[in-house]
Amino acid sequence: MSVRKDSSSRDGPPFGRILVANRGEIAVRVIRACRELGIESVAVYSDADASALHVRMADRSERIGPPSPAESYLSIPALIDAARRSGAEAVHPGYGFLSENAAFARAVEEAGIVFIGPPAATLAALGDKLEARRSAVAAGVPVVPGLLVPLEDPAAVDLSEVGFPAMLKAAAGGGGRGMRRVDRAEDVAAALETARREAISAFGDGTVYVERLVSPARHVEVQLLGDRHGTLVCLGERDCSVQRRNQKLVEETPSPAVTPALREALFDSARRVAGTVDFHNAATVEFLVDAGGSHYFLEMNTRLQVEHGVTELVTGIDMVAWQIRVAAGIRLPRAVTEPEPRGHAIEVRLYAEDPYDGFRPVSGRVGAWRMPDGPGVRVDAGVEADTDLPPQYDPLLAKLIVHAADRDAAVARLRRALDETLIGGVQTDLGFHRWLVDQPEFASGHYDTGLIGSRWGDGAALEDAAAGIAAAAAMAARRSSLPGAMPGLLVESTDSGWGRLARREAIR
Amino acid sequence: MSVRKDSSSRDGPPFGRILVANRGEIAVRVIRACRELGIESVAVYSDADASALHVRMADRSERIGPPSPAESYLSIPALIDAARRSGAEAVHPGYGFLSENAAFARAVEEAGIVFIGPPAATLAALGDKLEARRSAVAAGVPVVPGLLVPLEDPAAVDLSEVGFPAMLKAAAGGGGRGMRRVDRAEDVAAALETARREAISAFGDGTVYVERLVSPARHVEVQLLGDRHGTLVCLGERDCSVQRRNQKLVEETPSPAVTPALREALFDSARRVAGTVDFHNAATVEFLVDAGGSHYFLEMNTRLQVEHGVTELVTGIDMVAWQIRVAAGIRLPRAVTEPEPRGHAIEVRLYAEDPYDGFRPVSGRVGAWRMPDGPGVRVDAGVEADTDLPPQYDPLLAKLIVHAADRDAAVARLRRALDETLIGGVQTDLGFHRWLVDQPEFASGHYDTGLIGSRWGDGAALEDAAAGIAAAAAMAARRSSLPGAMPGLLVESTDSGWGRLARREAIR
Amino acid sequence: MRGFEARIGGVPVEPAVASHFEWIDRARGIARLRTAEGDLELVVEGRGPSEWLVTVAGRRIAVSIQTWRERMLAEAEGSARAHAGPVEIRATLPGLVVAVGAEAGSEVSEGQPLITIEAMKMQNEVRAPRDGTVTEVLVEPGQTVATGTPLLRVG
Amino acid sequence: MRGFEARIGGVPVEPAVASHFEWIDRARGIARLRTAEGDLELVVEGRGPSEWLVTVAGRRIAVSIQTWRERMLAEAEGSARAHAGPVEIRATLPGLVVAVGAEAGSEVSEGQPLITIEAMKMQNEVRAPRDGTVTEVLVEPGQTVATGTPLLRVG
Repeated sequence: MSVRKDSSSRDGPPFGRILVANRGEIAVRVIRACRELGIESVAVYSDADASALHVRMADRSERIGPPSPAESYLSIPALIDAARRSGAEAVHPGYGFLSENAAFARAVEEAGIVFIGPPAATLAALGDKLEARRSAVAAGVPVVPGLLVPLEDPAAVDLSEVGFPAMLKAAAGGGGRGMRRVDRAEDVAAALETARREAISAFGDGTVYVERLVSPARHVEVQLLGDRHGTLVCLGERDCSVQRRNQKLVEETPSPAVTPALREALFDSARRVAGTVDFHNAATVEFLVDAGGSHYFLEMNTRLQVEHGVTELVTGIDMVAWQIRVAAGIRLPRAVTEPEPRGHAIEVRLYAEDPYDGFRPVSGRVGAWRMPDGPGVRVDAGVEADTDLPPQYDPLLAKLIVHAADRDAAVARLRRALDETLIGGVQTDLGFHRWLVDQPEFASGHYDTGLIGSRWGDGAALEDAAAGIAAAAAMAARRSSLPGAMPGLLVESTDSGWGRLARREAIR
Repeated sequence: MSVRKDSSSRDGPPFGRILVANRGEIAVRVIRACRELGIESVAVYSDADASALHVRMADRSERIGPPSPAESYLSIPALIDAARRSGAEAVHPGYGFLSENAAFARAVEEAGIVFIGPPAATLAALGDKLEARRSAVAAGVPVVPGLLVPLEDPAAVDLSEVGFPAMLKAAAGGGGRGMRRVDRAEDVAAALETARREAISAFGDGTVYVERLVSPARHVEVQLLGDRHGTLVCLGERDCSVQRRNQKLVEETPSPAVTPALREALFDSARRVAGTVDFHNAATVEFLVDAGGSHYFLEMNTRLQVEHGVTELVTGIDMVAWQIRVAAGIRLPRAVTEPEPRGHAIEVRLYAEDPYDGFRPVSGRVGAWRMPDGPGVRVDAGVEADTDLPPQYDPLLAKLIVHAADRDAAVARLRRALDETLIGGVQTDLGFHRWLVDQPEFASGHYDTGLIGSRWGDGAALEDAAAGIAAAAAMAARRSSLPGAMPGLLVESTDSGWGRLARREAIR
Repeated sequence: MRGFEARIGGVPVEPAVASHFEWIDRARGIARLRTAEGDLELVVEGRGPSEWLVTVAGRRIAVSIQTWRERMLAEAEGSARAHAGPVEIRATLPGLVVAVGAEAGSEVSEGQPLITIEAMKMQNEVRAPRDGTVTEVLVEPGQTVATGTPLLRVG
Repeated sequence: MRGFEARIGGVPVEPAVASHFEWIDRARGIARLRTAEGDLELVVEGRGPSEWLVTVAGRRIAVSIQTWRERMLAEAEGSARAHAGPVEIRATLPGLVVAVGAEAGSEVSEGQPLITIEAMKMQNEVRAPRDGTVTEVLVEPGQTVATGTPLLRVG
């Protein structure tokens, strides 16, 4: 591994060229960081992505294979080849795909290239969630009550101590995959079967363990950043309690549920967990917080998270730039180690999925694409207008992030930004976010991981007002296509006066 | 005037409905602030703007007349009528147009509507730049050496004390209009004639005075915010030295030319000038700073400035929201009166004008419109794709504002953002900004108001590399229109390999 | 309205009163509609002359705009389809077939899981829409399917 | 290149070596060009088959792409125009006419200010392009003119 910098000097770029081993918005994010640091970026693409935004934004690009992720973005040989061909000095894995794959980190290191992440050994240790649970216990950090060994034969284990409802979890898991809720002892065997199959398919490892289901709970995580010189900083916490199928949909910082005392306790636990491994990168320690304010360690990820942007807005620290710098051996300066958080930030994830049908992912082609801008609005997008969405990949389109002086102002800003957003071509979760921002639980900050299940379901039935508007628009559109149609006045003018404005009420 | 709030409470919106008496990006900015505050916004439009972005973004809209500004955006009766018709409780004038017009402020007040700005009497006092100069002198603030009375008969005045080169300035002036540089005493009479004509045309008042030309000079201004309870806060300074025809093109904060001692002196002078008038609003006190670090008062504006966004990014304070709140009588809280500036912000103005031809304004129709986004980038735009630019109005299209931890990072971010920007349909000043960001004077922060004149001129002649790229693209485009053209490979493939990347070098 | 009727999910819908409709970006379907409650920006996408997808406040709504004649024709066709024999089950989401629990000749009952499709993150069961006999299985484990791919037929 | 020649400002230009060209947004002219130095995104707008406006790094460049035949025709036409009698002076920017310093019959010399146009912020002088006699004045003070509006003719 060639470490080019050993000081905090910022003269010259930390690397000459970086391969970005990912796609979509996170590849765009890393490419932007490279450009700002004066580093050449090399995008990789499968055949489904030859004209994708991340490829067009990078300085160079390398084809890595057919659309199937296993043969492209998950193919270690293809990526190592691309890194070698392009002469990259470092590889940024983004999140997902191979970002936490110890074999990939090792292959990169062995190719004499810097892996922008922790040592392979750290990934191997953390990749086993069960092993991480045991380490946390040894470090004196509370974990969710449950097994510290794999669940093999349910009949041979007394699960009454764990209690029901319980969660089955894949030891190699992450991102909500390989998880199953079980409400009764007699359902364990069947659920274990499904969880194992999902775990084998997703991670190639069917090891599953069991924890008590903490409910109601908030999902709160602590952002860490460490350098190669032993410096470790907590950049605040994030609340990620708005989830569907155990995956995050909305994140904010600071967490409305975290008191100063709890924050201290969370930071202390996060530092203890981080102390069990060797890392020099961005990392996140995830916790559940129960109704009584007790926190339980869930897992630690030593990579960038989707939701890093809210932390960047509140701390003013460019986490991707620092990830790259610390990988080059640069020391974290005081401006980073003594962060001064300001205001409140909220992120909503815009997914191509149908919130009116179980948040089912959809593919297709994005047509209209109008993102909000103006004060306090940041959009990290992986697509633009007229973009095909290959069915093989994660349906995240963009992250809409707002920042304002306090939480009320941030919620108001988010509502404004969502109002400005228009997406066509595919169903998205935009309608869910518009609903969410008006819910009293969200406005007050009193929500938990059960919010979507208990309050949204599949969304309300289509309201008459929205149906009437859709019908009027479609009819006008059809009439506008008729021969001899006039532009402008395409529907009968039965009322051209302006009533008292009730547009939002009418269509929310 | 109905003041609805007399406390710093933020329960409920400060007004129910606001008329935004402007167009373009600043109208959009104010409409966004209204939406976030829960206030209904009413846009106004001339016939040239019926489908303009600001009209589409507002909750309601009112037609105010034909395209001619005199009959629409400058028509006091039309605007007062619109405010009355719409039931607005307050009027936000934006900048330009009637924002500093005492008669307009008085008419709004007399209609029982709140003018979001200072009392009419303050506008009358400050509108006369000569009167403002005399007040500043009385308050012990240094002014540029020159006359404190109008220049009427040049033959009757000894201008040798002022010195040459000198500047003729309209007493009613602003925005660079009614200004003429004079290098020799014998040129004064002719220049006075032109300056008077421009002043009469622009302001209806031909009073002109003369000041020494300070050169080299930096244009530095101090942002103030005051409430109705006597609170006055300095929100930092802005450097606006990148100018063409005495109008700002790029602004940044903090100013690279301002030392802590100079900042103290500027703030002190700004407070003294502000103390000469009654105001409760955003206001700016403008200074020239000479090579020796001495500062000279130029003028005070009690309105929002185009460049307020850089101050918002660095302080985290939403100036438009606070303008509206203080107009409703709300007291500035400590979060505003004790600002904690963070990082560095730079704004570039994207104008429809030809920097290769004296920054000549152009009209037409914007076609392609791709703005940058991602971390630390804010775009305040008045147009979107496929927008007509009426020739009657200011050609400002959008403001591109970046924020980063320090000036070097902000410059790098600005370069990245400009790289991402694409505008079609009209010539813009984008090429100038791309040039600027690579100039050593700008990179080091050592530039003054003479930069464009001495270093840009009309820009470099078209380089062979750019000409070759334009020719290749046009030829490929023509071939793509031929019958039987294949998508994709539309130019002959003479070299599909990727050389060492030199894209920026090739086309800058 | 010139003989057109609007239907959503087969149910007639009364269009909202609107005084003005204009395209902002016709190619991509961005449009502005003025109703009594104010102006709205929507995405309106055509799928043939009578089928439209309108996105209102983030929700994509399929609207049929048909003349009387078009409606009669469509209803006749739909009725013919409903009486046809076997039911074809198609994928409702793109993904990977990970398990097939039936073969040609299997007797199945309504609600019985037949095929498991793994979408990006989840195992999803495809169930029998009614009692019957599987007449044909059209996919096998390991195969990638797109939305609409026929999976099997039940007689 | 299939008989096309590129010219900028009348001067032949050698096109850069490029291996790939594709439209990103054809309606608005956003295109991607792959050159030996990397990929570039440009705006390419057609004004008839042979006239193109290409925006490279913010600079809008007028490029003629003509066949030999088109070039010959254009040159013949241009030559005919150059020899025609009076010169028509047109506004090069939109604005308000604030002063007219010549009338039909005035003898003017090259460079002499004839008309003042106020654009948004500035007084701009329109000057005589050559010595001659003003044959016609087509605007008057107070009139608004668009780019290209004929202002006066010099014989």
